[in-house]
Amino acid sequence: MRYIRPLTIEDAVGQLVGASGTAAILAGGSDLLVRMKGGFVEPDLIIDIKAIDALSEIRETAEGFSIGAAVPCAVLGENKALRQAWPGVVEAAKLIGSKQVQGRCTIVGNLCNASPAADSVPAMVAAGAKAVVAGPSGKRTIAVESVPTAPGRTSLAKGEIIEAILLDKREPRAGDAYLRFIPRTEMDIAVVSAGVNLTLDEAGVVKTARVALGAAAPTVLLVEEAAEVLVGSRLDEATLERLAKVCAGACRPIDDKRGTIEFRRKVAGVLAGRAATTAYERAGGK
Amino acid sequence: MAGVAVSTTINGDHVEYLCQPDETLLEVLRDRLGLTGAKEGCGTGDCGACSVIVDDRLVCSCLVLGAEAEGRQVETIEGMAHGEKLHPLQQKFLEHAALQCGICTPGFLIAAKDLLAKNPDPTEEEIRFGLAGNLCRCTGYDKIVRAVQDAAGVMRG
Amino acid sequence: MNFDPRLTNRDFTSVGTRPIRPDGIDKVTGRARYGADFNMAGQLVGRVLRSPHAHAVIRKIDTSKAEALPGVKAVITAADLPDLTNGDSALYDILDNCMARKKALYDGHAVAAVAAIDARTARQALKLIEIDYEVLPHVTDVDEAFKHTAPLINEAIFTEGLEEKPVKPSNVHKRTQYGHGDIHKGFAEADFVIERSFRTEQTHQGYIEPHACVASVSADGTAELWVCTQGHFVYRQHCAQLLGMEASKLRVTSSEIGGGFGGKTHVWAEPVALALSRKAGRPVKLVMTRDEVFRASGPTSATSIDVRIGAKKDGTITAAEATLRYSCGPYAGMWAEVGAMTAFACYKLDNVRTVGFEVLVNRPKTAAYRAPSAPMAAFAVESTIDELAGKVGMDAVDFRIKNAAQEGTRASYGPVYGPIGIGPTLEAVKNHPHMKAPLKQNQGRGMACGFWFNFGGQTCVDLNIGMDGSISLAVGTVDVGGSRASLSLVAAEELGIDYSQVKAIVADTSSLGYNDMTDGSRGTFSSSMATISAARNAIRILRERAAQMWDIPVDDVVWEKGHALARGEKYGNLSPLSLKEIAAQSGTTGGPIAGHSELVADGAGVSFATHICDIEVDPETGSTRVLRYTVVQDAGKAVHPTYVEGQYQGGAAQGIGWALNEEYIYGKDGRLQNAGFLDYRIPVCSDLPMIDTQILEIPNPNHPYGVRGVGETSIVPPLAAIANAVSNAVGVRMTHIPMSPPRILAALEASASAHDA
Amino acid sequence: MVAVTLWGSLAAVAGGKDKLDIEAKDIRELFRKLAEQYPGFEPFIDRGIAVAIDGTIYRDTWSKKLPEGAEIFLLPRLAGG
Repeated sequence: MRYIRPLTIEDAVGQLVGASGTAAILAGGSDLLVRMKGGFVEPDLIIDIKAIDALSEIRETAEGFSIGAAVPCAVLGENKALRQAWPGVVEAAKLIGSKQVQGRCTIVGNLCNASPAADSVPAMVAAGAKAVVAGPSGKRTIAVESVPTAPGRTSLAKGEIIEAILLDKREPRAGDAYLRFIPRTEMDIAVVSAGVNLTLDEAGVVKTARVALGAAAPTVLLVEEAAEVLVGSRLDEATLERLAKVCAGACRPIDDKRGTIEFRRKVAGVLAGRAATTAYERAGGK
Repeated sequence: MAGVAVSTTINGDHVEYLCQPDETLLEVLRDRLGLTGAKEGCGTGDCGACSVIVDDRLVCSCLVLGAEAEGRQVETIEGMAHGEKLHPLQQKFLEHAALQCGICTPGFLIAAKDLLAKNPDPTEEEIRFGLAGNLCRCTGYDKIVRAVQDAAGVMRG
Repeated sequence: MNFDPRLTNRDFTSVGTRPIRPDGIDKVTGRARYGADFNMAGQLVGRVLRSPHAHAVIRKIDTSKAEALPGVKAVITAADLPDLTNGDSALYDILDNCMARKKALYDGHAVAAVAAIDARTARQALKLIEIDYEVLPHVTDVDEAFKHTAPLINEAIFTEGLEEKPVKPSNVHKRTQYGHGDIHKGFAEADFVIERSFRTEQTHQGYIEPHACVASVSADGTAELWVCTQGHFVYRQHCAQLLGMEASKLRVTSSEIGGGFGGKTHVWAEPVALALSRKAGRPVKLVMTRDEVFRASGPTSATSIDVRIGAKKDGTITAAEATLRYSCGPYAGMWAEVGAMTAFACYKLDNVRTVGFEVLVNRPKTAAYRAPSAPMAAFAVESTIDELAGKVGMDAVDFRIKNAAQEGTRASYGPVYGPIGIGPTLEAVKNHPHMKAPLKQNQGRGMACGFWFNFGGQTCVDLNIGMDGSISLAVGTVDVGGSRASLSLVAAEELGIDYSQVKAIVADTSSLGYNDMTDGSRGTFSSSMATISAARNAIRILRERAAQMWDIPVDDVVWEKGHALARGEKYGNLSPLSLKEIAAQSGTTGGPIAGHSELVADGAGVSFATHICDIEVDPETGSTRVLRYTVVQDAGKAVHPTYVEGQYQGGAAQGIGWALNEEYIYGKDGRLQNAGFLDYRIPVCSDLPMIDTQILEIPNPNHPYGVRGVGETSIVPPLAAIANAVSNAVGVRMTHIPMSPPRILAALEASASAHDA
Repeated sequence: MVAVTLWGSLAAVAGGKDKLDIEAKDIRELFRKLAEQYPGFEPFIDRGIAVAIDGTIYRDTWSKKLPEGAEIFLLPRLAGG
C-alpha cells in the first residue's frame, strides 16, 4: 500500500491510470476510511487530492459556481453567495454526517460513493448540477444523475476523477430545497429524501421544476412526472397532493434496516411536498 | 507497505513520525505518540470520542490518515489546559458533573471548544446540534449542555 | 464485625454536598487510563475470529497457515481453553461463549483468536484460518423460537419448571411463576378487563468504550490482567477458573471504565487474552471493535409479553396476570423470571400471577442491562394500566395512587414491603407543574412507574490514615459514575473531616479482599456501608491513640467533628486533638492507623420511580420528538445529589433511546444488520430535552445513612411513559418497542383504515 | 418456628409444597435443614438463594437471625446491571 499526494490533476490522473491493483481517491475520507476499517476495501494506492490547489476552491464564474472536489461541506455552508443561490444544495451538503464529518466530507465524495441514500445527490440532481470529469483523454462535463449507476457503482472509467461540480447562475425567482427523513435529529443516513428546484414566472406560477428522490430506488430518481405536476401551478393543496401521489408511485424502494417499502413511499411524497413548499417560498412565491 | 514520514505540529509542538499509509491519525496519536486522550469508540466517525482539531476544523481522528497530518496543526485534549490551568470548559465540566464514566469527555471538550470558537454565544439548540456528533451514554447530555452554556458565559467574560 | 448497619438519625455535614469528583481532573485532561489506554513492554495485538453463521457445527479448524505467517506468535481455538468447569453448567456456558467448542451459536460467536506483532498481521492471520462449518437452521425471533417446530439450539435443554417433565427437548429452558391470591376469582370480580400483547426488541447497553484488556501470563504461572470491567474480582474468579489458575496468582486491575450498565459484568475477551498470552509467552492486548461489541457482547432480551388486568368501577384492581417470554441468547438465563418478579411490583394486588419463559435463540448471550428485564415488563404492565384507567374513567395518576403498593403490601414477587417510595413519587408527580403544562396538537403526555430491587453484597474497604492526616480510601467496587466522590464524602462525614482530605481509589484484586461487582445499583450503597464501618474502626484506634497521648483511659475519649475530646470535668485543660495531630504522632503511639471493613452489605432497599414525558408526533411521517421529561425517584439518601441526578438523567436517556429507536435488526440469514452506532441509533444530544429530576429521600432503614441504590430504576419507566405519551398523542395504543417512525406510521394507517371500514 | 415460602422452581424440589414451617434460628440453619429434608436444594443453594425476612432481602448474610414467627421468602439470586 502506498499513499501519495499529487500537486496537479494531471499527475493524479496519471497515477490513477498507472496504478496496478486497486487505487482509491482520498478527499474527505469519510466513506473511504470507514470502508477500509471494515475490511471492504484494501487499496494498493491511496491518492490524496487535497494538495491540488484548484480542487479546494469554490469559484464564482459568469456561468455560476464551480465547487472543487476537495472542498469540505462545511466550507459550502460558509460561502454566502452559494448559500443564497442554492440553499437546497447547501442544506443537503450540510446534512452529511456530524460537525466532525462536515469538516472533511465532500459532495463529490458523496456522489462517487454512489449510495442511493446520499444526501447531497438528490439536491444536486434537482439543481441540474454537472460534474467535470478529468481523465486520461481530457475533460468532459456530465449530468450529476449520470454518475451513479447502481449502489456503489459509477459510470466513471478507469483513470477518471471528478474534479468539480458546476451549478448554474441563478435566475430571478428561483428556489431549491432538500429534505430527508431520519429517525433521530442527526447522525443518520437518509431513510428517504427529496430535493426540489423551482423557477417561477412573475405571477408566481411555477415555470420550471425538477424533483429528485433519494433512497427511493437503487440510484437517485429524477421524477419528471412530478415536475410536470408542479409546472403551471401555484402549489395549491391539490397540486401538493398529486405531487405526493406521483412521488410515492415513482419510488422503487426496498425494505431494510432503515425503513420499509410502505414507509419510504409514503414519506417520499410527504417530503417532496414539504420541500416543494420551501423551494416555492424561497423563489418568492406565496 | 511503505511507511510515510510525517512532519506536523501537535498542541504547538513540532512532531515527526513514520506511519503506515492506512494508519489513522487516531492510531498514530494513541499507539505511536502516547496521546491516549482521544478514544476509539467506533472507528467509523459515529461517536466523536476521537475528536481533534486539525487546522481549525473539528474532525474525527479515526477518519483522518496519519499521513494527512503532514504540515498541519493538530490540537488534542492533551493540549487543552495550560499547565495547571484548566480551560474554562474543563473546569465547568467538573463543576457541573458533566461526565460520569468520562470516556466521551475528551471528545466533547474538543467539540465544545470548536463550537464556542465559532459561536461564542450559542443557544441551547445550537449547542445540542453542534455536539450531536459526540455520543454520551451516561449523562443524557443535560449536564453537558449546561456546562457548555456556563463555560460560554465565562469565556465571553 | 460488630457493625450496626441500621439507620440512625443525624445531621449531615459532607453527605448531601456536591464537591468535584476526585478522578475529575484526569478525565477532563485525557490522562485517565481506560481499558485500551494501557500498554506493556513486548505486547502483542490479539484479534478474534468470529462465526459468520447464526448456527453451525464447527467440523474442523485449520490454523496452520495462520501460524506460519511471519509475526504471528499464537493462534488459539477452543482446544487451548480445555474444559475445567467440572460440571458447573453456568461456568461451562461462559467458557463456550468465550470460544465456541462444538457449535457456533450466533453471528459473532468467537471461534479462534490470534496474537501477532501488530494489528495488520493479526487481521491477515485471521483470514488464513480455515474453518469447515456445517450450517444449521437457526432461529433469532423469541416467538418463533418458542414454537416446538423451531430449530433446536441445544438438544440437552428440557424445559424446567413444568408440572410434567417434558419428553422432548425445546428452546424453552425454564418456566417460572410468581404471585398470590386467585386470579380467576379476581377477574370474575372485575367490571373492566384489558388484555394486550406487547413486544420489545433487543437492545444493547451501548457503552462508548469497547471491551479492552491487556493480559500477561508469566512462565511461573502468575499473571496480570488490566481490564475495563464492572467487577475485577469476579473477572479474576472466572478467568482463574477457566484457565486453571489459583485466583491469588492472577492480579486484576480495573481500569477506568467507559460505561458498563451491566454489559461489563461478564467475561468474553479476557480468558481469550490470557490464553493467547500463555501460549505466546508475551503480553497481549485485546480490544473489541464496535462491530464486535454489538455482535458478541451481552445485549438485553427481546421480549414478547401478554398482560391482562381487571378493575372494578371504583378503580380497584381485582386481578393481574402476565406471561413473559424473554430471549436469553443460546444459553440458559433467568431473564423472564426477573421480568415476572418485577412486572407488578408497584401495585397492591390481592390476586396476581406472572409466568416467565426463558427462550433460547441464536443471538448473543443476554447479559444484564440496567435493572435487567424490568423495563420491558413495566412497558407492558404500565401501558395496560393506562388503558385500564381510561376505561374506568380515572386519571392515570389517580388510578395508580389508588392501587399503589405501600409499607405492609405483599409484593407480587412474594415478600411484604417495608417503607417504600412508590406512593410519594406518584404524589410528587401529581403535584408537579409538568403535569399541568398545556399541550398542543399532535402532542401527548405519558407517565409511568418503575421498580427495581437493588442489591448489596460482599464488600471490602481499607481506610488508611497518613502521617499527615490525609486519608487513602481503597475500595473494591468499580466506579462507574462518580462513586469515588460519594465514598469520599461518606468517609469525610464519618471521620468529621473535610472532603478534600480524602483520596479514594479502586484497589486491584491483590490489594484488597474480594468484592462483588458494581451491579444491582450496589456500588455506593455497599461501599458506603463498608466505608462507614472502616471509618468507625479507625475512629476506635484514633481514640486509643489520643488516650495514649493524654495518658487517660480510652473510655473517656470521644470522637466529634474530626477531633478526639477528653470527656469529663477533670480533663478541662486538655484541648481537643485533631485527626492530623493524632496521625502525626502515630509512629510512636503504635504505628500506622487504619480502619478496615469486610462485610456483606445486605438489606438494600427497593427503589421506585415515576416519570412524566411529553412527546410530539408528526402524523405524516411517524417521527417523534421528546419535548419535556421529568424523573421523580426515591434515593433513600442522596450522598452526592449531582451524581444521583446524573443517574436519573442517564437512565431516562437510555430508556428514551430504547423506546423510540434502538433495536437489534437481524436478517433472514440470522446475521446482525446494524452492528454500529450509525444504524443502532442511540440518542444524540439534539434528540433530547433537558431532563428534570426530583430526588425523594425515603430512608432505607438498613443503611446507617438511609442510602438506597439509585443507578438502575431510572431506566424502568421510560419505555412505558413514552409509549403512553405517544398513544395519547396519536390516539392509537402502541404495543411494539421501539416505536420507530415506520411502526408509528403503520399503526396510524392501520387505525385510519379500521375507522374507514 | 418460621413460615417459609418457596418460589416456583424451589417448590418443585420440595415435592410441590410452596409453604413450609421450619425451626431455624438463622439463614444457615434454615438452608441446612432444607438441604437435609430435600436433597434437590443443594444446587440451588450453590447457585444462590436470596432470603427475604419480613420483607428485607438478604443474599449473603447466612448468620442473619430469623425472628420467631418471621415470614420468610426464598427467592432466586438475581443479576443486576
